[in-house]
Order: sequence, then C-alpha cells, then structure tokens
Amino acid sequence: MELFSYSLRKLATGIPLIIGVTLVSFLLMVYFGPDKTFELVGKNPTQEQIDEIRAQLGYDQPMVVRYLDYLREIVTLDFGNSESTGERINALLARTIPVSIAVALPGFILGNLLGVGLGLLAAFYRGRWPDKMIMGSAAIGMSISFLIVIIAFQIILSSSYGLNLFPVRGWSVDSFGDYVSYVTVPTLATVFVALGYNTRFYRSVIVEETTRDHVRTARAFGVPSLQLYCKLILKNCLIPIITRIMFSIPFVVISGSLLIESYFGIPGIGKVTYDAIITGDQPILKAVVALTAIMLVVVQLLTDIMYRWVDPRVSLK
Amino acid sequence: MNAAAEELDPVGLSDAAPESLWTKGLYKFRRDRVGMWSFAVVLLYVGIALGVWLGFWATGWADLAGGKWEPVSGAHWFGTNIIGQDIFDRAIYSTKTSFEVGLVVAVLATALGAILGAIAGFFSGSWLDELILWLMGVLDSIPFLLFVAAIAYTLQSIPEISKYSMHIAMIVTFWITAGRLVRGEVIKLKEMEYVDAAHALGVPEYTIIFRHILPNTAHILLVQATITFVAAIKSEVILSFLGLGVKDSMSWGLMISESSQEVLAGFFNNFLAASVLLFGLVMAFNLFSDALQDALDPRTVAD
Amino acid sequence: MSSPLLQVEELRKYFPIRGGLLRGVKAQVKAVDGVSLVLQPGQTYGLVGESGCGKSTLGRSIIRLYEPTAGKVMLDGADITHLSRNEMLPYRERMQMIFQDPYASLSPRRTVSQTLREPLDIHNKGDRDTRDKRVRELLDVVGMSQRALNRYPHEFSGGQRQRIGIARALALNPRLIIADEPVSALDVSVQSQVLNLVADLQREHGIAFLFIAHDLAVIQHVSDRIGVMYLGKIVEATDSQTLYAHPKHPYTRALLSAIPLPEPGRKRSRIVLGGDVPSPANPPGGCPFHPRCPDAMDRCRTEIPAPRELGTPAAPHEVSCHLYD
Amino acid sequence: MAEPLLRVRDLAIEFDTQYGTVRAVDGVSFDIYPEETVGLVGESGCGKTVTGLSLLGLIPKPPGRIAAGSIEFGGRDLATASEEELRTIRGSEISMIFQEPMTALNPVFTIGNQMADVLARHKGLTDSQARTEAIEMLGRVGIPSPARRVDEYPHQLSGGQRQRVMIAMALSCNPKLLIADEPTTALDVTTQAQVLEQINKLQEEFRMAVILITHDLGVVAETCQRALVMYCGKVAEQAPIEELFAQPRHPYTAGLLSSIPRIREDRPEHLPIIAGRVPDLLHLPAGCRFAARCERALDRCQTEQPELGEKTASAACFNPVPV
Repeated sequence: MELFSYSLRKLATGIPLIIGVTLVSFLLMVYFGPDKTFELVGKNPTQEQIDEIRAQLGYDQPMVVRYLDYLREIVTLDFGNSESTGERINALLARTIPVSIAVALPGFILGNLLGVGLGLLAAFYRGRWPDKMIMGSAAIGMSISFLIVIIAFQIILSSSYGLNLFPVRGWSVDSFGDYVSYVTVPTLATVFVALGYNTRFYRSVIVEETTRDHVRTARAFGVPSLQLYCKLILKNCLIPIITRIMFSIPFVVISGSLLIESYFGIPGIGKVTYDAIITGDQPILKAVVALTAIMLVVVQLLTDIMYRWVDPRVSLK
Repeated sequence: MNAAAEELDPVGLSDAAPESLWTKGLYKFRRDRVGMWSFAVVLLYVGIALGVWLGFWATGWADLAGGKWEPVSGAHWFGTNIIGQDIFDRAIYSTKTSFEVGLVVAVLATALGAILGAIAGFFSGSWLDELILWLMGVLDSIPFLLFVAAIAYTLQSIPEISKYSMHIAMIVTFWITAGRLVRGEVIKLKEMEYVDAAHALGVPEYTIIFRHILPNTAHILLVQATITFVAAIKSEVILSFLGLGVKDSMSWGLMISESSQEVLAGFFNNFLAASVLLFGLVMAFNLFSDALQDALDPRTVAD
Repeated sequence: MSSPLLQVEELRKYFPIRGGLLRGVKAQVKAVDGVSLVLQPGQTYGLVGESGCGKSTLGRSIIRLYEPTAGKVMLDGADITHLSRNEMLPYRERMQMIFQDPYASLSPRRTVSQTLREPLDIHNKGDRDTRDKRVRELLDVVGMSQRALNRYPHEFSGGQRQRIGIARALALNPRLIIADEPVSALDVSVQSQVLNLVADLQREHGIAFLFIAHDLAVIQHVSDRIGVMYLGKIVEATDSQTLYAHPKHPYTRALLSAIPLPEPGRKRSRIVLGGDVPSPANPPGGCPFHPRCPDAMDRCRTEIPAPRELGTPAAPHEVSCHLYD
Repeated sequence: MAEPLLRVRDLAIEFDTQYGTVRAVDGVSFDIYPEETVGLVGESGCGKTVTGLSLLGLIPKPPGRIAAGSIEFGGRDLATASEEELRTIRGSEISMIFQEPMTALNPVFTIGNQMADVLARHKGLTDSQARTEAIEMLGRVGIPSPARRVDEYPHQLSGGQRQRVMIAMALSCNPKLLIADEPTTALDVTTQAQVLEQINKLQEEFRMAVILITHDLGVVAETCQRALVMYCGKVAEQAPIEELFAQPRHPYTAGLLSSIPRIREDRPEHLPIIAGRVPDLLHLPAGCRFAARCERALDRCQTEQPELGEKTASAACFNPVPV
C-alpha cells in the first residue's frame, strides 16, 4: 500500500517532464515546423483543395488545440495514422518494438555484464598490467566510431571480402537459427562500442568505492579479496550501476538502435523512426517522443524502488 | 606587531616561485608520457586543420582530379573516389570540418553548462534550480537524432542559420552533462567556508558565483570541454552519414556514407582514409583528456 | 556600564525538513531555540557546547549567513535582524567572522593578496595604494611575512592559513568578530599560537569576540563570559571564573568532568553521561537534558526550566535548571 | 618482565609521491607487552597512524610500502608476511578500530551481518551461533537492546554507538592486541568519556594489550601506562606515563605538554607555544628534525641525528631537559 501510494505520487511528479518533452518537440516539429500542404496538393490547386488538405492535416485549428490534441493522444495512447503509409501507429509500434528489443537486448545485456566484470577486474588489479590492458583496450574501443565498427564488422564477418559467416543485412526470426545469424553481427557491434564506455564507468565507480573507510575496515578484519570485491564493494556500487542500466532502457526499447537498424535494414522501431525523420512523418515522431518520455517516468519509479531494495539508507518519502 | 609574530616564518615558505594549482597540474602533465604524446598528435591535427583553413593544402578536395576509383599513386596518395575526386585531399579537408564542429560545440556547450549549472547549484532548491533541472530532464529525454532532425526542421526557413542546425542541436543537448557536473560541484563548493566568508563581507551574489565558486570548477570544465569535443566529432560523423549533418562541405561522415556502397564492391580507400584519420584524432583526444583529468585532479594536486 | 555592542534577544533559527509530494514542511529542526545574550565592546563571549547544540548556527544567524526565524539581533543598538543584503552592507564592516576549517576557508585559486584586498574593494576603502598598504599591514598584524602576498593557500600550513583568515576578518577594522571553532582543526602546538593571536587582538585593538568552541579548555583562555549550549538553548551563562570554579548546571558539570586531563594519576570523580545528544529535530519534552541528567526529577520530564538568575547584578549567573527553583 | 607480545624494530615506511619518495616512518622501534596500554602520541603527519596501519599490513600499496625493519608477533614477521598469513591474524589476533565511526562500517549490511561475518571467518561459527555471539558482544560494549540493534543498519545508530559496534566487532575474536586509531577524536567530549571508559573496562575483561593512537595527551594520561611520542616519523621520547608527564626529557614533549590548552586557575597573558612548523617530509634537515624549533638545540643537533636509547624511559635528544 505504501509502495502503491508512493508510485502514484512518483508518477504524478513525472507529469511536468512529459509536458516539457511533448511541448518542446511540438514547438519544434509542428509550431515552427514546415508546412506540408503544398507537398500533398497537386499542381495548380484550387483554394478548396488547399483548404481541404489543411483541414485534413489539422492546420486550420489553433496551435493550442493542436497541442491539446497531442496530449489527448498520449492519454488515450492512440496516435492516429502514419502520414506516409497510412498505417495505424499503434499497429506499427506493436509490430516494430518487439523486433527492436530482439535486436538490442543481447548486446545490451552482454555489454553491461562484461562491463561490470571487466570493471571489477581492472579495479582489483588497479595500477598493474591487467588494469592497464583493460583500460587501454577500453580507450581504443571508445575511440572507434560506432559507424566504423558496424561497417568493419559487416565487411569482416558478413562480406565475401572477410569471413562471410553471416547475412549482410536483413532480418528474420522464423527459426532460432535465423535469429542467431541475423542478430550476431549487430550484437557484436553493439557490445564492442558499449564495452569501452561501460568498463570505464564501472571501474571508476568501483575504484571510488575501494577508497571508502569501510573497505579498510573489512581488510582490517581479514575479509578475503574475492569476497571484498564481489560482495562488499559491488553491493555498495549498485546504485550507480542500476541508474546507468535503467536509464538507458527507454532509449533502447523505444528509439532502438537507429543506426544498427537502418544500416542492417532491420524493420524495428529505430528504422521506422529514421524513415519518419527523413520523410517528416510527424505522427510517428510524436508517438516516439511521447512514449520515450512515458517510459522514462516509469523507469524513474522502478529505479527508485530498486534503490530502496539495495540501499537501506534510501527510504520512499 | 604582536608577540607571536615573526618567529613563525623561518621554516615556513620556500623561496621557490609561487605555485598555482595550474602550475602543479602542468608539472604533472609534463611527466605523463602518454599525455604528452597524445597532446603532440592533437597538435599535429590542429596544424593540419589550420593549414586547410588558411588554404595551404587540400584546396582541391572538390575537383574532379582523376578517374573512378583510382588506386593509391604518387598523384593520388589515397586514390580517388567514384567520381574521381582525390580522397587524400578530401580526408585532410575533413579535419577542418571536424575541428570546426568540435570547437564550436565544446566551447559553447561547456560555457552554457557552466553558467546554467552554476546558477542552478548556487540557488539549489529554489524555483530557478527547479526550472533548470526540468529543462535538463526534458532535453535529456528527447532522443538525440530526433532532436537534431526537429531543430533542422525548425531552422529550414532561415537559410543563414539552417546550416548550423547540427551545431545548435548538439550545443542544446551537450551542455546538460557539463551543467549537471557544475551544479553538483557548486552545491558542494557553496558550503565551503570561503563562500561564507564572502557572504559575511557583503560580496554580491553573482560575484560570489562567478568569481569565487566557478573558477574552482575550471578543471572540471576543461576536462568536460575535451570530452564534449570528442562527442561532437563522433556525432558529426554519424549525423553526416545519416544525412542530418554537414552539407555543402566535406566530412569524414560523408566519406563513410559514400563508402558504404563501395566497401561491398571491394573498394576500401574512402572508408579507410576517413576511419583512420577519425580514429587517430578521437584516440589522441581521449588520451589527452584522461591525462588532463589526472593532472588537474584536486585530490592529487592539492597536497 | 557602557551600551552593549551586540544584543541577541530570544533568537530562533529553525530549519524545515521537507517531504511529501508538494515538499511541504514536515518538521522543524530547532537548531537555535530562543537564545539571548549581551556582548559589551572589547569583551569576549565564549559559546561552548557539543556538536549539534546550535552554537555555530547561532553565530551564523547573528552575522546573517542564515536568516533568523524569530527574535532580534541588535548591533550597536540597531536592529539588523531583517535588513536586506544592501542595507546590511555597512554593518558588515563592524562585524566579521573567522572559520573553523583552515583548508576550506580560503579560496584555493586566489592569492593571499587577492583574498585580503577583496573586503577593501567591496567596501571602497581608500585608493589603490592605501589598499596595498593596508594588505601589508594586515599580514604584519597576524604575524606573517610579506612573502606570503602572491602565494596560494595550499602553500601554507593550517596555522598560517588560519592567520590569513583572521587577517581577512580584520581588514575592515571590525568591532566584533565571530570566531567559529577557529582552533579545533589545528594541532595542539598551533592552537596556542592562534589563541595567543586572538588574545592580542582583543587587548591591542579592542575587538570584541563571540568565540564558539566545543572545548572548555580552549575557551577559557580567551573568554570573559561563557555560555553553555545544549540543544539550541543556553543552559548556563556566567563569567569565566565562576563557571569553572562553581558550575551549576548538571550538564556543565558533566562537560567539565569529561575533559581528559593531561595529569596522570590525578583521579577525579567523573560524571559519565549516558546516551547521546538527542536529535534537534526530535528533542525530548520538558528539559532537553533530562534523559541524560543524573539529577533529573519528575518535573524535568514535563516542564521546560526557565533561566534563573543566581548571581548578583555585578556578576550575573543564569542557569536554566529546576534544581535551583 | 614477560616476553613482549609485539616487537617492532627499525620500522621504515615509504610513500611514493609525485615529488619523490617520502619516509613517513623512519626507524621506529618499540615493544608491546601483554595486557598493557601504550599510547602512540603525536601531531598530524608524525607517522603514528601509518605505524598503526603497518602492523596489520594495511598500508595502501602502491604508493606505500614497508621499506625496512621487522614486526615480530607470535613468532612471525608481519613486515614480510604474505597477504594470506596477515588475513588470518587480522581481526582475530590483532584487531583495529578507526577514527571515523560514521564511515567505518559498511552502510549496506546490517551490523549483525558484519559482525557475524568476522565470527564465522575466524571462529568458524555457524550463522545462528555467530548471531547469538554478536548480540552478546553488543551487550557487553553497552549497546542498549542488542537483540533489536543487531538487525539495524549503521546509519540508524549514533556516532558513539557505531564506535561501540566497531569495538564489539574488534573484540569478538578475543584479540591479543587492539590497535585503536584516534577512536574518540570524532566524538563529542561526553561520548568520548563513555567510550574511553568502555575500552578501559573491556581491556581488563579481555586481557589484551592496547595501542592507543591519539593526538590528545589528556586521553593518553587517563588511559595509558606508557607512551611513545612521535615527531616527524621518529620516536622522540618514550616513557611510563607518570614520568613522561612529570619530567618530559625531550624538548618537543615538554613543549607539547605546556602548550596544551587546559583549564587553569590563573590566566596567563600568553599560552606557551612551540614556534615554527613541522618540517616538510620531502625536505628534512640533516640533523635532529626538531632542531629548528628547539630552544635547547646545540650545534651538533643541526648535523647529527640523535638516537632513542634502549631503556624504557629515554629521549632521542643530545641535550635533554634536565631532571
């Protein structure tokens, strides 16, 4: 019950964020955005034709009404139809979001697990050669553009100039084998790029924790190193770790990996968003923005609840 | 003159020149070999970019100087692209583009973050802080690429500015990291007793913020500026690749975009030239930034 | 008797604890809860108590680093409790502060001369040359060499930094200095150096001090009058000799007996208090000291003792304790 | 006299800094006998804490290391012992408590959990045995309602109580030696009195030796039988308490004793002071480290380093204060 009322209050405090995000994107995309009337009407249009198109696009309504319409769409979770294909946006999301999750999830999990593991290892050997090796590799990994990684991995793993092990592009989940063959290269690329950043972040969090007084106490009472790092220190580091992981979830789920999906031609939400950006398909963009903001508010709530679960000093107030 | 006076000094100060924290930081940086090497590489890139800017080299980046996909030769060091432009010139020219984006975004985003972060931190808990925090939260919640596209939309009608829509989008999103860092630091610093002392002397609030507090975050800002520089360069490449970035000019992102079809046909020069130059700059800058951070870390500098 | 330099009447400073959805005030931390004191020109009032008793908050409320919640602060007979930042400016010349932490009280990126010139600049004292001269003079007064001028704080030891902080407070020739634990962060051998300096300033420049400390041994050397604070209230106040010779309040007695003496073999009957200082957010009812008091009676649990005058008009001795009712 | 429990000889501890190597402790020797309380006194930076940490191999390395000397304890040399060996000793035969009770305990585990962990490791107790034992120990150090407190987290306790928990944890395996590093410095005077009383009482009950590291000569006078005064990485003087306070031989000890602020019946115009400041460890003088601040310094003091004698009461000084 306490949890429930806390959740309600927390969600309520998310409203200004949602309003802010929608307002900013509405102002940019719609208020200051391009007038699409003349893209849609034919040559030498009559005034009636123009008016009809404008009414269809809602341009005849005042801006305030159009923004309130947007808010109504969010509350009812009904974002209308795509301007370019006419497809129901809800159907579009239901079709593409699972694809995006399927593409991004393995890389996301692996990238963070390996990041924590390597971060622990580097922190444990701080200043000695395993640390230098890991951090050196992380610096190299961080310095290679995502784009280059994708192209290079495609050449090396998927093209006839390299190992030619996986399909060049495309997507299929007809069988588990298909899934593996299509998801491997995107996953490897994601892990490669994320690992450098993650390892650095997790190592610095862990190293910071090792300088705390309670770690010296633990050593003064004979706690073995393995237990010290994997239990005592790690539990104290969970708050920044959880924060980092949780807050990247909305961007992984809703906007997907736009670059990966458009490069590999994977029909996920990222590709849809990219196409919508290129064609200026506002209803889709508005839906993506709104959903990201809502997800962030929910994630914030979940994160707070998880904080209490890992740190007794945090209370739900 | 009081009794407990001069006797205190004999073992006091050394005769060496006064040392600021910067002098100490410089001393430490000089002894960091990786830092010095990476700094040298960064300087090399700066030289290249300056040369392009002054018109010393890579002036022919847009000329059709040869045939399609010519291999590496004395005339074309990295060969030519699909329409016969010199890849070496184009790659060198792109260095200037990168620095332009990197410097503009790093300087302006860090400055904006410093000012807004300092104000939010100093007045933490007030409506001003709430407003700035809300703005940070909002801008952080809009997917980056969408934001760039939206800004580009908005500025379409103003041609003089529209070619900077990428810069503006980056500044508007990248200041947030600096802003949060500075805000956190200022919240800590404003509790320091030297700030109380300034209040007790009647120093005006904005003088306290900008003369007493903000200079003590300078090391954070400098490091954050280098990090933003790298982020801007990397984003520029991806945005240009996606067609949302540089137009009417040359950039490594555009070269990679050109090459994405070529590589499947087995022509790698465009891709390699852009990637290697980009990697070199980003790597050198990352290492430089790390060394700078170590050198300016007050925990090790102060004692 | 001359007119008082500083008069504090029933001063209160409450800090709100916020919580809930609209961040309403859920509770109050009563850091300073109705304190009155009077300080004559050139005198030193020692304020002593354990951490969390509100002594620092009191000092900071007097110099308006905190906005007092209620009560009155009068400097030279003028009420300064609610003056605006600008109106306060002329009073800041007369009242300055020195701080506890010699590592935090000087801005690390400003040289000694920049730090010492600032008060003169803010208050428009003289021209360039007179300001330069004044800065050199200040270093002299606190016993530092002129070589310190262009150096940064981190090049100095704790004791030297504390001297620079004192020089900054002296720059405007104040009549009152609030010293918030100025020696507690220093090593023993340096503490005495700074205490001697404070005593000299008091004697030679006629500056009055409100000297805040947790250590009864430190405060004795500089104070004319001493007030003992517990949970936001002054529980006993009298002149220095009387307090050490005839402490009345059970808390003062416990505090005195708890000081470890550097005299081995001298066995004393020590009053060891039970428990810890309660949180000022949730103070006990009645006398705030009753849960730890060895002499607590029934009425102490319910009734807050009022200050009682036990001394003479010439040597006042105020105690807030039911034992003396 | 009995065999010493701990025998430290010529201990030297170095730290690498960016400006060069610093010897924080330089040639320190002392013995600790069973069941005695010895004070290790000095001002900040004199090397007292580092000496304490080195006894358990807790010097952070890098940048620190034991550069020379031996620490004999129970037939082993702790200065050269392996990490495994040290681990079996830490918290069981030698325990240590620290200055900052607020941060010394792990904030995300209950105090019972942290205590039980020590008991399980060193005494091989099961979880429920360890818990019972932990509750008993909490009671013995004067924590009210220990059975309830055992399941609380450190942030729910006050500073004084946390320090008691640390003491309970330190004594739970009956150590032969307790190293207490400024255990009451962060506490208020009235709480300090409680905690010192508790340490004295427990020392008798547990029959252990205590090394009390502190800057407060008052605390030493009230709790120790012997003391070593450290200055700038060296022992300046060692003596039984009564002797040390009544007749300090080293001018530094004498200066320190007279400069302590204490309650006096008559107020002197000036408190006695030690002029000058402690020399920088990077630029140590060739002779006695106190010479530049010393009123009794001879020519010889500027060039030659005085040695501490072997006797239980001795001062490292060429011109000691006459008795």
